[in-house]
Amino acid sequence: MSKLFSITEEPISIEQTVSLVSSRNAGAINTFIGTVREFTKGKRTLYLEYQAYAAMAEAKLAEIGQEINQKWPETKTAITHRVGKLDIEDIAVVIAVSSPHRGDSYEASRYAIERIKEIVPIWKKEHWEDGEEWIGNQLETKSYRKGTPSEEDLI
Amino acid sequence: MSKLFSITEEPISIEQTVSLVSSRNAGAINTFIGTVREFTKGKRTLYLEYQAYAAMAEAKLAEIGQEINQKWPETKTAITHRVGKLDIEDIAVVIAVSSPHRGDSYEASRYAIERIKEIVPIWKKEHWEDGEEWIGNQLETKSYRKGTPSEEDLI
Amino acid sequence: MNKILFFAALQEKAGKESIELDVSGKSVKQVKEFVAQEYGLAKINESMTAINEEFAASDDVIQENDVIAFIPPVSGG
Amino acid sequence: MNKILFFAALQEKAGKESIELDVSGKSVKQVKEFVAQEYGLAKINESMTAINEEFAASDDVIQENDVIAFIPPVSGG
Repeated sequence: MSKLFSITEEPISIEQTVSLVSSRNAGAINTFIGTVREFTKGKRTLYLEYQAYAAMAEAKLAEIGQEINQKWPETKTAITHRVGKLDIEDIAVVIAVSSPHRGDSYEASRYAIERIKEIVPIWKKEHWEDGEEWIGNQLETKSYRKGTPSEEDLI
Repeated sequence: MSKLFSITEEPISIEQTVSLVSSRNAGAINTFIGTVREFTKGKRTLYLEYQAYAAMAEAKLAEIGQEINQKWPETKTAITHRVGKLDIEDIAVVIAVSSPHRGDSYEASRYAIERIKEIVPIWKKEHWEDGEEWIGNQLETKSYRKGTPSEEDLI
Repeated sequence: MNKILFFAALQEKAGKESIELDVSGKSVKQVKEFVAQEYGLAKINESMTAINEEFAASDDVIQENDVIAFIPPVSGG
Repeated sequence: MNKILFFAALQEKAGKESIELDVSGKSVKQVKEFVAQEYGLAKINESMTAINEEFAASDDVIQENDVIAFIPPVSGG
């Protein structure tokens, strides 16, 4: 858990992910925590299963970190994504971005989650009372290699 | 620390603030953590001292929570602000906003920190090697009762 | 009787956290002027005023037992 | 020899996590077509392909020992 960009089978500690980016130069740390929601469009989820192509996923998370460093040079980013079976309210992903000023930390954090949903090889299988399904691209676009998420995605 | 909106003299636990807003209906929790930065405009800070009009500050934090509920009805917000002497890298404030979808959690979290800097009676005194000073309104405006932060503040 | 609270730079300048003073019937503006003169707190003009933990306008009138607080520009977060 | 990895729905459909196959000299497109037919994986057309953990274009050519992975639309986060 001391890697900046990691895929883990263990529960994620928010404090630990934050501590990876905390620094004397930071005045702001934005954290995004993705959790398992019970109802989606009225349908009840029992639990989720996440699978990753772990080595490539960690490389892609690190690539997102590099993209962020280019766009917001004074930021520092850490991302941990969990795989395996997750229950309702469990934490699937924690993104932490520190920066001297708060604006950058918000923007970079938002950028990170959008990019994860575009380029990081992680998949989610929803288990409902009456079935199960591997969920496809939730950005509802099949283009993976756009440089940035569209304006619409970010609003 | 079990209050949604609180002023405390103790170190703030991020996990605890997050747990106040976590729910089965949330899919996203955005957290903003304000930390003590060592250098501001090239000047080295040794430590900070925060003071609050605690009762009014908690009431104003709760008011911000109500404003957020009106603007983003499905969100839940918790804010903890620390007072007393804080060293470099210490956490001064933790804002946590949960929501079913991520966009709202980012927007509401950003709104919360801007509003804190406008209407919550908390003051910061900077201690440098060669002096000390109570810091004034960092939004650089003297209007406290604007309904919302200006567009410019939010970018 | 009324309690008047000082914070931050005002508190240091006044040398105390609060004073007791009967200012009922006076406007916020009048209280500010009186306190500014009495305690040498010129900066009080840059402060907001709260009555019973709620921001008040300068022509609001103080009632018996109201708690008044001068709120310098805030810098939390 | 090349290793070919399946994930998510493709893995379930194929009934295995990976196969070993010599596809060096073939393009990504050719490998997709072959695997789609051989394993009944029509959905492979909606997938991206990675060669050695990097996204590849359909006309990229597989080299000896390359690891190929089919990446269905991702849904992390």
